[in-house]
Amino acid sequence: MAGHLGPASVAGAPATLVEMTDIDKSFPGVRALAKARFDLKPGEVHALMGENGAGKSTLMKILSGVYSRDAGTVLLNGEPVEITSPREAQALGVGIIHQELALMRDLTAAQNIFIGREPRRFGILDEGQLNRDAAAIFSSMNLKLEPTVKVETLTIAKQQMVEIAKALSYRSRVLIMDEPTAALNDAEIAELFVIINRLKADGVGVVYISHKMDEIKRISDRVTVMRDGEYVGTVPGADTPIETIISMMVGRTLSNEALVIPNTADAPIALEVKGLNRGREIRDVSFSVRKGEILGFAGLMGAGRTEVARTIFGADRRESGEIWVHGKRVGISSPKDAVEAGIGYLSEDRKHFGLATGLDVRNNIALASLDRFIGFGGVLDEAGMQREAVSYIGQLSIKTPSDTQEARLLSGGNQQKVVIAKWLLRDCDILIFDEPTRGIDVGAKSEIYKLLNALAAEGKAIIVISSELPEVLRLSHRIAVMCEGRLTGMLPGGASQEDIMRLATLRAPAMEVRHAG
Amino acid sequence: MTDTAAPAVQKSGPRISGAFHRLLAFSGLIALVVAFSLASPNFMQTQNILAILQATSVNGVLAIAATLVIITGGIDLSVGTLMTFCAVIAGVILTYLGLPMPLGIAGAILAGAASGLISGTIIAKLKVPPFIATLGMMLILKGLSLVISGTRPIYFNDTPGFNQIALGSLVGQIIPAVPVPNGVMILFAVALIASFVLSKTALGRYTFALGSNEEAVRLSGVNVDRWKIGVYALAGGIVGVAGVLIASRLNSAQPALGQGYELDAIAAVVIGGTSLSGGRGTVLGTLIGALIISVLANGLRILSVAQEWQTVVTGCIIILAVYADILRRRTL
Amino acid sequence: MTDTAAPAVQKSGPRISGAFHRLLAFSGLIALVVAFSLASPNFMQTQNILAILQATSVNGVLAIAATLVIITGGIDLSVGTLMTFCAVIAGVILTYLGLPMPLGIAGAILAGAASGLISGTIIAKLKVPPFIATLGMMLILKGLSLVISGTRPIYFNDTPGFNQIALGSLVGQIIPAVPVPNGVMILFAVALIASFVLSKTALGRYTFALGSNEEAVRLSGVNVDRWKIGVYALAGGIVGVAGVLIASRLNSAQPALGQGYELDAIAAVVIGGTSLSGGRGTVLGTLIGALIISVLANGLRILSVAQEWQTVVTGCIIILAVYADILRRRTL
Amino acid sequence: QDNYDIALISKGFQHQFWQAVKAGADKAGAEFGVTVTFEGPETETQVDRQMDMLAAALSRKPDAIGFAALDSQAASPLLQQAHDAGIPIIAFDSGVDSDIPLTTVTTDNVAAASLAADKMAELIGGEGKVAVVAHDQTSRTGIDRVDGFVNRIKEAYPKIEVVSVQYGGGDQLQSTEITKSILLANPDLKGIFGANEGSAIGVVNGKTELGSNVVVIGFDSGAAQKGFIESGAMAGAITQNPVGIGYETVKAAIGALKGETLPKIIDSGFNWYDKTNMADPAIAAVLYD
Ligand SMILES: Nc1ncnc2c1ncn2[C@@H]1O[C@H](COP(=O)(O)OP(=O)(O)OP(=O)(O)O)[C@@H](O)[C@H]1O
Ligand SMILES: Nc1ncnc2c1ncn2[C@@H]1O[C@H](COP(=O)(O)OP(=O)(O)OP(=O)(O)O)[C@@H](O)[C@H]1O
Ligand SMILES: [Mg+2]
Ligand SMILES: [Mg+2]
Repeated sequence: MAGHLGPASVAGAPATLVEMTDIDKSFPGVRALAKARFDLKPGEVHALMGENGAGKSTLMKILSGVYSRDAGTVLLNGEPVEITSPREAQALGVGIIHQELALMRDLTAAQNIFIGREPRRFGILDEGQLNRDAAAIFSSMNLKLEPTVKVETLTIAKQQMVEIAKALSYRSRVLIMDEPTAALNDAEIAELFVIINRLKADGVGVVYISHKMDEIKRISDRVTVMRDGEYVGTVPGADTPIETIISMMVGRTLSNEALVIPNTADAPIALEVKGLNRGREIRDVSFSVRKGEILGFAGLMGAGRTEVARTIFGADRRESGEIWVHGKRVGISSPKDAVEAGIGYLSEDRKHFGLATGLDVRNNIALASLDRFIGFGGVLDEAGMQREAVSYIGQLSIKTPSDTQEARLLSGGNQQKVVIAKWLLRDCDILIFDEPTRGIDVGAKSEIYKLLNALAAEGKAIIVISSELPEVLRLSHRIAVMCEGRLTGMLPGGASQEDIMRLATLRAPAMEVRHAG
Repeated sequence: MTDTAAPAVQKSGPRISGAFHRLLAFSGLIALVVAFSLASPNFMQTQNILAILQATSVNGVLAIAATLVIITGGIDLSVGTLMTFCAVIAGVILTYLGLPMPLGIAGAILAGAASGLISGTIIAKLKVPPFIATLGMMLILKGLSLVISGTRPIYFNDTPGFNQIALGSLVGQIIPAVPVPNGVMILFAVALIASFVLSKTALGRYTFALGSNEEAVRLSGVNVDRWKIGVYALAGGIVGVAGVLIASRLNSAQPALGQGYELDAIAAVVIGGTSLSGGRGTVLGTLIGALIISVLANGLRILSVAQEWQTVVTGCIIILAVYADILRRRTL
Repeated sequence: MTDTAAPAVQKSGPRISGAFHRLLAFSGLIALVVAFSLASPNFMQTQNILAILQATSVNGVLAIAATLVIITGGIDLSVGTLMTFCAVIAGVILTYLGLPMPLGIAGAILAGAASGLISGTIIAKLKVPPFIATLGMMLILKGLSLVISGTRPIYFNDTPGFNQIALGSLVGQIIPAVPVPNGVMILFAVALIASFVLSKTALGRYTFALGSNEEAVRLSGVNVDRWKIGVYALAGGIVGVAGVLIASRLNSAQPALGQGYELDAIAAVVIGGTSLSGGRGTVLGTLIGALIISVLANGLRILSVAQEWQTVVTGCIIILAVYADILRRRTL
Repeated sequence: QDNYDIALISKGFQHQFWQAVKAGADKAGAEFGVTVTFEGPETETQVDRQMDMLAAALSRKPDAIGFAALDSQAASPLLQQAHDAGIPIIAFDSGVDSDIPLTTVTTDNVAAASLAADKMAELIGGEGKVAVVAHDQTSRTGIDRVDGFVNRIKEAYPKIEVVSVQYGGGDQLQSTEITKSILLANPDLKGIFGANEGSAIGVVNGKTELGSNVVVIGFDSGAAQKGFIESGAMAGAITQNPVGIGYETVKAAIGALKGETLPKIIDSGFNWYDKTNMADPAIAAVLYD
């Protein structure tokens, strides 16, 4: 089968693996691609860049048989091909890691990886072999994961690793990675890059989509930039300055002004958490955030940051601990209580916990604030909702044909912006943002940073959980570091990456780091 | 195939206006009506049309109630026996207690809402799946109807005018040429109200939101339980209206009737394009679905098709009607 | 995997062994049995236990078929009338055509599988929602059973031994003290096979995968349609077994029977802990669910509870049983 | 006097006819000081459910069983089991093709329906179109009444045509809709026979909703039918004697337990009733509300 790759196939490989030209694709109301172009050589990493909604995912879905194109040609090894289903794509040696995780939540990690290709003995599934094969892939990725764990119990990051493992297991000649690192932290990204380099050496062509600019420089051989569904240009990865790529993406140069971080040391405390406990995930976590302060949360995958946030927010039950808001103890047992106490929480998992995918953009933005729009007889003030939605669509430059577009039809990054808009509209005093810039393009990212900064300046207390250290460092007044459910340290905003990493891996059980504040 | 362009049949062709689109939703219904009109001269008679509408009224109202619940991603198996229960309550109030008619009507509707409130509470607070909660309620209500009525019909002979609720025709008094029975007007009124609630009110918005992603709604700080219970209670109240309608039509509360009606109601909802997984649906679609069911039953009877074949043909046409609707949406 | 280190271990608190956990799943059933045994000395008699098992056999087999379909995230409303259809086919083969018994049995099972194949194809290829496709099939099969049988029962008087399929007892011939009827053994055999298919074969894996995230399965390059059709066909074949069982038990194919049985089957599945949204479920749970339903019906009858109150109590206990199961899982 | 435990398994439960049978059985129970239980499946198609009820009744070890078989062949293994256990069986409503029941308390449904046909012919003047709305296509009573009516018309009244036989499951609403479509499809229809209580009421409802004046003949009684006959909406109806069936069944069971010999058949009879004879004490006694 063509999908299998060996040294021989590298030797006989043509100069280009993939060549896509003049690709058009429209959805109702949206022209997603207009004469888009892309090519891929064996043994290279070709980054595909563009703002949210530029058409990157759509282009790659066409290559992998998910969508059919309206016009244009696709050549594989110089041969014209019609890829009309994911299965055909696989048979032709094209594999893809989708931006939106596509896992079967009720199956185990191993079962997910080998779906459709289960090892069998006498027609019966060989579960032992399946788990051994999965374990082998995990260990080649240096990933600690039990093959028999159900995917739904995994965090987004680990789910992402399962997706990567699955894609690797196909041993494709063309591997498309659509934002594989959006949910990963630095250590895991480094691990992924080792794998990518190994694939390169084997002659695999890798398409790499990411909004993390530093990764592009580190890993890509060439960079193709798209804008509004059109091809902008292709430049070498290593020697093109980031600024050039960004200006190709956004059509202008972005000013990267430093954020002013005001002193909040004397501001009153907005949120105080005392002795929070929940199973093994949260052990005796105490901290506080002042009005006008941005508190960053750093830690490795599974450190328990999301758990802390969810527990404060009342989404999960806490075993013990107190939560104080503006100096008053509040009893939070559900998200409703939290929101009423003025706390908002943006989940890291927008698909399951953030977006009501069937509703339109307007209603998603209004979802947390609907009570504000209820008028006489329970009738909703549609005009008011529309006004707010349109204003946030502009403010966050959400790319959507209108505020009545179904949210699920937006590109990943734009969906994320919708969820952010929901919490901005709610206007909480205390905002917990879990991976707020996941999948968001550079331009919009700096807009969001500015926004968070402005919110802090208004006197809101903000917690930002992020797996991107530069983001934490750039935004935070102070940084809380977690490891294995414990708060291992509280650092000032100007701390170094090394300080954070040291605390993030501090596993000593008897750790009693005292933190002021 | 370099320049042979799009093999891919992805639609970006001419856009069809919203109004036309909405009209097309009726296509299955219209096709049926045309076919039956051609097949029998007796079909397209005012009286027969009124008979079809009248036959739709009870199932239509039940189906509207079911629509609300189904949009939240739930299901209500108890609509049929709850309807009977409400009719029995009306019977108890009017015949056994001899109270005035408005009280009987209000009692039936309140009983429906209260039962919906209980179902909703079991679902929202105890987290019992809707299928089980309403299956249990279906049995409980069925048994209670028999118990309360003493397993015998309660007649409304002492409440003159009670059967005018469904059978009289206010419209006919004004425009004698179209004596649309009140039952049908009540169906339309319920449909209008339900549509209004679904599209314009917070309850409606949460109905869709719950069906779309309940967890996301909860994490938006919404009191999910309260709204969910509200939807079930509203649906129960609407079922109460159906209870009054059927009691009025039969001039009696028949305690043994009702089971099996839930399937017709849910079928109307699904034929009308509402997804059982929740998050989308319309009252208009449900009305069309209920009409399709009645037109089919009426038309086949008018043609005197043997009953066993009626069943076969109904099965085929239900599948075809939904398939046609799927094709229509795909090509638009 | 080198380092077996802690993967996301979610649960805190004391872990309870798997075996104990599984035993607890029976708790609702056991509680019922204990309660009835205390309430009536006639309950815990061999003969009565056998009567309960016998009463479970047909619904149990139907529920197992329904389990497969429900795990894919679908639903099968046609199990009841398909069962009848299969029984009628057996009647035609054995009584009208006078062919030997094994052919009749094979014919019934094949008819079931063929019907499942058709439902599956309508669902997978035409994208008609399972509810509608199987509702249509339910009606079609109901009508066809009446047509084929000439609306009268077909007796198996010419096939001596046919009623031994369900009523005889091979076990009893070996161990006379426990004359477990063959019908019950067939239920267990079907349960074992279905369990095996679900846990050990590719078909089973895709059954869960489809219910978990069909789109993801499709994106993984699996021929989703083929497997889905396969699940429906297998379920249909199992329904065929139920058809043989009921025909044998009644020594006749009763063409009008069957509608309404789908609700009991689905109830058994859901009481057994299988989620209607798909992706999870067990055959063992379904068996327990089916047993809970039969034990309840039998026990209330043994206690001579008035029939209308039986219905009320059944409704309450179904809700409570499922609620207890939810509590148990929450506290584990 | 022993406190006997007698279990009646009927063909139905919720319909008024069966409730009247139950009332008769309860009356006998009270009169003779025995315990009577009464159960029946939801619909008259659920043969296997009736088997489960019979099996549970056997487990209860009653002194005697009254049984109205939905399908007597299907029931024979369980009847044999009861017989072997020495439990006397009394059949009621329709016969059981078996030697096991000591007696059968029954109405001759075919004869009753042909009486309805005769009355129909008389009322419509011996010619024209008629229709039947029945409850069930496969149950014994459904088949017997439809056959009894249709065959009698065919044999004796060549100028009358049965244009439509439809089934509404005994559900009043469904029977109403069916009647309306029959009337609309056959504007010249002269008469409709409603073959059980629910069907008959449905037929009258359908007729009144359309303002038709077709001749309606019903079956069984109940407050509604009695009212319709009084008001003239229904010309008349055939009544069985359900209260008597229940009463006689229990009485026969007690007789069997006491070792009395019983006749093979206890005919509970049927009567035509209309406005003119409803008040007769003999008729009024067999009507129920
Ligand atoms: N199924 C669809 N229906 C309608 N519009 C769609 C659909 N899929 C994508 N779009 C639209 O097509 C455009 C391109 O989307 P695409 O997902 O390719 O963007 P992207 O470059 O991957 O963005 P991001 O960086 O946010 O992931 C967007 O405007 C999006 O809203
Ligand atoms: N829904 C869940 N079910 C079971 N276990 C979970 C769930 N969510 C998180 N966990 C586990 O809880 C622990 C803490 O995870 P959490 O997501 O809070 O960490 P985090 O620091 O936010 O990490 P990440 O960077 O991956 O988001 C991990 O071991 C994780 O596997
Ligand atoms: Mg994308
Ligand atoms: Mg996290």
